[in-house]
Amino acid sequence: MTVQINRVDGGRVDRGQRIGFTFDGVRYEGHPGDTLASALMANGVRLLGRSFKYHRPRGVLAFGSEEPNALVELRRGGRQEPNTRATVAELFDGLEARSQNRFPTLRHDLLSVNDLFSRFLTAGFYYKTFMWPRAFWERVYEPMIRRAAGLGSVSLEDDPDAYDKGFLHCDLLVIGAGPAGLMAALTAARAGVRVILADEDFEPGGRLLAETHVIGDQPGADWAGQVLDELAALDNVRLMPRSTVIGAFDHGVYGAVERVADHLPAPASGTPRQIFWRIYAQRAVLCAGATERPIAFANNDRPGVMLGGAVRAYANRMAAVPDRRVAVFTNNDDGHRTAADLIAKGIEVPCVIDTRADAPAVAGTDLFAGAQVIGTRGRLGLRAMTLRLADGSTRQIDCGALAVSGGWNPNVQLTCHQRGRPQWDDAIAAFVPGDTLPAGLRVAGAAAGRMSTHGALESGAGAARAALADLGHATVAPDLPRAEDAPVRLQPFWHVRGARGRAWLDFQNDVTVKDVTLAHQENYVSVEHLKRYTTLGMATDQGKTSNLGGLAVMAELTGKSIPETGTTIFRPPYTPVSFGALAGRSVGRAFHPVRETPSHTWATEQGAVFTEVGDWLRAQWFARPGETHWRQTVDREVLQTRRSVGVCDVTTLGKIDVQGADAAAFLNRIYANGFAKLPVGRVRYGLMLREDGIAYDDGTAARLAEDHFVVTTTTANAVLVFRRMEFARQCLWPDLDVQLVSTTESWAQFAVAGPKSRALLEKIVDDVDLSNDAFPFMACAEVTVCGGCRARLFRISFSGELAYEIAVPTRYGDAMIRALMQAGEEFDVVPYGTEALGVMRIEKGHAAGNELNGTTTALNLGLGRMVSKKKDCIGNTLSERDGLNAPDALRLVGLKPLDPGDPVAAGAHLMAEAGPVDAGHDQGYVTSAAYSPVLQTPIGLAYLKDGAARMGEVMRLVNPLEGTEVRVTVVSPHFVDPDGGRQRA
Amino acid sequence: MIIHHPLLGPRDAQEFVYLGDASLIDRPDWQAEDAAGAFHDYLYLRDNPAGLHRELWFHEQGDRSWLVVTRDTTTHEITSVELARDVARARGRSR
Amino acid sequence: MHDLIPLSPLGGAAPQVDMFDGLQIREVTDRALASVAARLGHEAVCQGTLRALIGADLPGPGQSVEGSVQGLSYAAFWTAPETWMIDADHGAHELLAQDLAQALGASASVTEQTDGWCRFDLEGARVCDLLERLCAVDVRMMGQGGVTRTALHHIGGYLWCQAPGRRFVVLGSRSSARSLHHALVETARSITG
Amino acid sequence: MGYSGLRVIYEALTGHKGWKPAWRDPAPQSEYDIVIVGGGGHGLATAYYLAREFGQARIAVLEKGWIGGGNVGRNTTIIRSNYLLDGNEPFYELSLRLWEGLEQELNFNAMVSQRGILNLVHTDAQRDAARRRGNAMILNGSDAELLDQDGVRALYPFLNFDDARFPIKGGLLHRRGGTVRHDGVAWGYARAADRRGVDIIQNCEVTGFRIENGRVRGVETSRGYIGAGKVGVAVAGSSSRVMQKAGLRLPIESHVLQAFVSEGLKPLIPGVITFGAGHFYCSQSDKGGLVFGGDIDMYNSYAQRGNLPVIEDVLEGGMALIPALGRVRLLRAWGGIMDMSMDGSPFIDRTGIEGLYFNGGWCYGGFKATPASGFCFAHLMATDRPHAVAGAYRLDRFRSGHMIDEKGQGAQPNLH
Repeated sequence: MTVQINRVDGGRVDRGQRIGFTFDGVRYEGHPGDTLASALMANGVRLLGRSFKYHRPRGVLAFGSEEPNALVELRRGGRQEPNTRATVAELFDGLEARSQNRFPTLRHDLLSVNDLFSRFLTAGFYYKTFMWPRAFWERVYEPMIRRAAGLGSVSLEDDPDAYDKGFLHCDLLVIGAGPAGLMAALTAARAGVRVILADEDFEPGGRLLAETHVIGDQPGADWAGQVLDELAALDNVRLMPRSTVIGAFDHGVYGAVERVADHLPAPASGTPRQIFWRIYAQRAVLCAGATERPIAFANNDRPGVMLGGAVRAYANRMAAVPDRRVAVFTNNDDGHRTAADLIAKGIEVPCVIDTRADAPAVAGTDLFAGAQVIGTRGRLGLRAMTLRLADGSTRQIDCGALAVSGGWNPNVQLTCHQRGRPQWDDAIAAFVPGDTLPAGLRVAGAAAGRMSTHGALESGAGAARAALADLGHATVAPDLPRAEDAPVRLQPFWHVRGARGRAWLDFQNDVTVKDVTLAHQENYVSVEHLKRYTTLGMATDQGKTSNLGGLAVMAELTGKSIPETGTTIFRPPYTPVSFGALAGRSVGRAFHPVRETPSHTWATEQGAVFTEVGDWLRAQWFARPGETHWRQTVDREVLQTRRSVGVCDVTTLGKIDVQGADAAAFLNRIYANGFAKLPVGRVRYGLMLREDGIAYDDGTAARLAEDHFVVTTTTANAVLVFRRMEFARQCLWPDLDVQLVSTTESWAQFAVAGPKSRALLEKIVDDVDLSNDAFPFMACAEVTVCGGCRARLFRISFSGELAYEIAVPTRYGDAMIRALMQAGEEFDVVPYGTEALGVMRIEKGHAAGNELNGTTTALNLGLGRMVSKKKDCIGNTLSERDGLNAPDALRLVGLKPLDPGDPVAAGAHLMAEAGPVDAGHDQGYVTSAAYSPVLQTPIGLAYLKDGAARMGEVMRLVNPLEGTEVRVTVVSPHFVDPDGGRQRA
Repeated sequence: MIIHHPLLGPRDAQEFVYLGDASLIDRPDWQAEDAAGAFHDYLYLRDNPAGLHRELWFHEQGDRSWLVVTRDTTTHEITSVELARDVARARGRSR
Repeated sequence: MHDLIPLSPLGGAAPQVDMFDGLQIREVTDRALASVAARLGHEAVCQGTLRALIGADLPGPGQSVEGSVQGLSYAAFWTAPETWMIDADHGAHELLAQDLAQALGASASVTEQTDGWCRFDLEGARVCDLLERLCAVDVRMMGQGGVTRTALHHIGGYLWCQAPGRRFVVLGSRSSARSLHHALVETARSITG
Repeated sequence: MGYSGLRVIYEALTGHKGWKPAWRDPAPQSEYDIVIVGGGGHGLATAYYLAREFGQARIAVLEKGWIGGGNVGRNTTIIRSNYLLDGNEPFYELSLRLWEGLEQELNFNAMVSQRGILNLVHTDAQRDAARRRGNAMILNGSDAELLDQDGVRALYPFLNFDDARFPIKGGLLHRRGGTVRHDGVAWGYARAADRRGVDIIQNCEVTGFRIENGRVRGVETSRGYIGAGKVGVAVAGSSSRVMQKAGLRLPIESHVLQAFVSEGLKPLIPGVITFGAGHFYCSQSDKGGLVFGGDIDMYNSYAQRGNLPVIEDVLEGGMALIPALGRVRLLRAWGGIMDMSMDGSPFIDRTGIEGLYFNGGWCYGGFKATPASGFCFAHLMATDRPHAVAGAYRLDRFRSGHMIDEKGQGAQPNLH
């Protein structure tokens, strides 16, 4: 157990409680209110990581989510979490953290050798080498680079935690709970509108918690607490701490991640680790504050060199300091605050180095005005630095930490998410939000460039009032409490010139001033080229602390101003978001909803094997004891159906209720074949085309009454056909009287197929003559079954057998299948699944999804004559284009291998019996294949060029993918009962 | 995105399915002289403007209305939403 | 009377009930549903006939009404332009669609919808907490009788407010009943756990 | 000045003083033989091949912003030749062969990495389709292997095999597919073209075409009029906008496709994986970020940004496929504007205006096509005949009914 040597007085940590945690296996203690970064700091740990390229030692740079350096792995196993910023990781008892991107240890990292070769590893060096010999890239160079690159690692165990998603609505979303955000939320909340106040910190208050400012008569943090108490007591306010608004999307939609349980060892049972909220906000105010920027100087990347405002925040809020002796390097007055606050905490501040010649004095320490830091020392952490004073002389000063302030950049990220461009503000030497903000978004406080506490309060209240005025709500101007209103006094200063050594701009990605210089030399001058060539700003912090510095260096090199040189806009997310949160509960088996057929429970009892068909689960086959291969099962189901009778749940086929005086006229335009004259009580096969003349879907339409049809679609296209029919109804022929309702779910429908199907159904259907004369092929009727249950009966056949489909209200589907099986016992009835269904339809030569593949026409399908040329229907006109009617167009044929032992594989290609085998000689391909237990041979359906004229031709069926080539004969696609006698029996 | 449905008010665009240019309402006459050419232009050619675009959306997770939405393709701002059936009738479509 | 035994959408002989702290999720199987779409040019006749049949004026978009005729209670909610869903007791109205069609004649297209849907009644103080994790509807602002179609965890359905902030009906596609129920229960555990 | 390892060492030892601009920034001349509109991958490659293969001189590439700023710098860096149809596969196979020698040809390491692409199959119908495609690839001289579930598991043991809503049944592996450092392609072609005398003119927006008697004479630009013997337009994403200035209406819609990258991770995913039951595909960059994407946002857009539904849809797919990624973080999302064509296939063709050529309609597949697109467009512009492998990419193919529809979705661009 180490002592918290860098813990100071005051702060907001709860010294009354101790929390144990480990870093790289060493046990430390901290307090509630600590982050991992502050606790390690208090324990005197400065070295937390290694940089990406040179593996340079890295310590904490910043205080919040902008941290580029202190990335660690947390937890273990499925909860192992790479690249977590120690600065935002709340401490909890038992927290386990490890450093990353080092081997074997953080202190002794072998790849730190890269640093010795840094002069060879300049920006973009990899574009210039590793090209010879050619084969070495994938085999040697790239694996080496990949191993060295990357940061944290993933355990490859499944994440055990759940994630939720949710949807919130409000009049005003306030993003950030610093002084501006609190004031905005308070103003709006008092007006009675619905307010959401989201803050990424675990304790709202923003910089008020980090500063020693007074608001009114009380410390800023106390004022914040008082406001939060008032807000918490209001029903119209939702306070969301630990919630980062990560993106501003169209029309006032914001994404936010709430970290529900990241500060706990594990989420409570059933509760999520994080929630991804979609927030619908009428208006929003961005009060995201500002981020301090460093100054580039030689070896400015050592652990101990930190942002000044961060040092101050650690001292004031976390009661932790990076060292007992902290120097300050600044170009603005804010740096002086750091010195003053540290001195007040009893920390030794050896000096303030201010680049400004006219810098004001600081009480309690030496001021070097017009001076610069030109170098640092300390292998694994800062020990000393070298100054160049205004007169050019140098001086060395020992210190364990250096607080650097180069000024503050407003956090404009969200204002850029809809590609708004920030604009330059000379007064603070920074980019501020531009004119083209996301609609409904306003910006207040430091995010808008209002850097004083008074400015934050005033602009927060103002933004809220303006937003509410938009919405038509009157507000009362709040009494603004007194607060500091210091102007920003700053002399832009980006990097120290004329010193030896590399000066870092992007700490994580190891981009230095020299890299920018080289990019300029090689004409990678535009900002996007600069970023991409050097990787500046592409690290996990997205350039929050580095972009402007790089831009400033480039501006100097080009002789242009910074705004002339450009700006980069930011993209969502504001801070990185876990995949888990964005996926929510749509994971594992819950990835998609499951649709179950009405016979699902029964089929499960029968031991059915299920298969996914879209979102449906359908019984694929029903294995019996003793069957060792699925083929045995399927062959039995087919043979038994064709011999006696089989039953199959076909509920998944789409069913659309089409009613209205013009229902027939409507269907006549939807289908390629005619429907106007279909008699009541009859069913017709129908083929739908797309407007481009390609076959789209097929099914049947049953005319139950003059003004009432039931249309069936394929399972896959049920939703799409309905949508298209609604399009035709509403947009093409709005005055046809027709109404559409999807009734797929309402009816449980079963195919009853086979020579004994009539006999079976006669036992089920009440008082209806099912004889061939009374109820012929393609008849339909509304009937009752089992003593009065309403039902629909269709005499249609997909198998080619005498067959019916019977539909009952879905709740009776389970009972229906049981009744069918019981009634069928005497006929040796068999349930069959989708596999047998598929075999029988291939044997019969019926097209299905594999044939209706979106590129084939009625002609290809052999249904060319179905397309009526005497009426307007969708797809009719464009189906006549030459390219779709070539003399050698593909035609659907059947294939049989010469040797019944040879396989026919769907997806194999057809070649002439002799000649080359290549794409140039391709004659067609197999769409569907099966073993026909009736014919006792594999069979296939295929599209073959000019196939209708090639019956009897022997061809090679090649499948080089699996190394087979078999000889097949081209036959009719109707293998079984080609003249249809059975289905009409 | 949010679409202000003329009957149902603001709805998340995720409830809708997008089709394309509202000119798809203007299906040509199949018996016209150059029906083939007219259908080609109707089905395949697009203005594809960078700016205001009248386009068809279907409220699939809603009332199953087809809507004509006028939206700026450079900013995504929506300036008007109409029932497509009304638009179709106004453009002379009937039976 | 026929001898076919109905199953609930969740596959049970009886509807399922799940209890949580501040929330009850109850599967409902005793309601009959039928949609009524007025035919072109017959809108007034359709509405007038329906008014007499259910004892209430048909509601506008996003709304429902309740009515009663001869001691039998009905509800109707708007589903699409000139289209409504009629809700009635299943015991008394197993043939609701048939009866409506008979009464409405050529003035409307009636479609039986009873078994197209599974229904869960959600009740309790936490009901809005539950629903805001599942759908984009502003449930806290939904008023008495408000009805909206939406997607709950990728499953399409209707949300029907029967007591603001306290009692909602969810109608989901029947074949997805188990997935919908799973989502409701998992989320209920999440907010109450 | 050539790039090489020795050169890097020499420069390192001498202070990197010798590196020259990768390309010049010349002022536009008043006239060129050939003007290419669009300084993206395709335009720069076209200029390079015109100079290198077809002996053309006096070539300029006009770019409205900075080169490589469009889709070549916004894609997910995948290269592949795994197409089904005759109109496509030979073209993409040519492209893959050009990729295979690209770095040596350009003297620029664009990090062509043939890491293999695996398209997963989850149903029997998908396996049938994969077999048809795989055979078409092999018959066209490309490579393909059909894997069963064990084969997939051997490559990617961490995919969701045990608790999946749509179980993995196998996959089609295309070993020569892989990834390329996208920016490097633009810069490599730019540098190589520049070295052959091509003028690359940035911040030069074409505002109009000067057309006289049915023949193009030059282009109006934000930097003045530039005369040209021939003009080739390669501005995918903005094709309709630019060609409209020449009075053409195209079979194209512009849609936004989002792409994503995670925080950097130690090596995890060796190749490219495509989920067959959701919208998700993923590879890992040499820097360690998972680079992934899914479907387009579905609505016409020129805004170069998308919305949450697609972001969530993609991540749902990602988590369904790889449940171990729950605690990996999405770092950045961005959008590119796609020329979505009416059959999902591109155009490399003459226009009705003499001397004006058009290259576009690349949907979300333009990056992998870059070398062949440049090569074939250069061939067309130099010889006035389409290259043999690009003959199907005609603008009038919908009129004649010769669609090249890989997905079979018909004339709805957002479904391709």
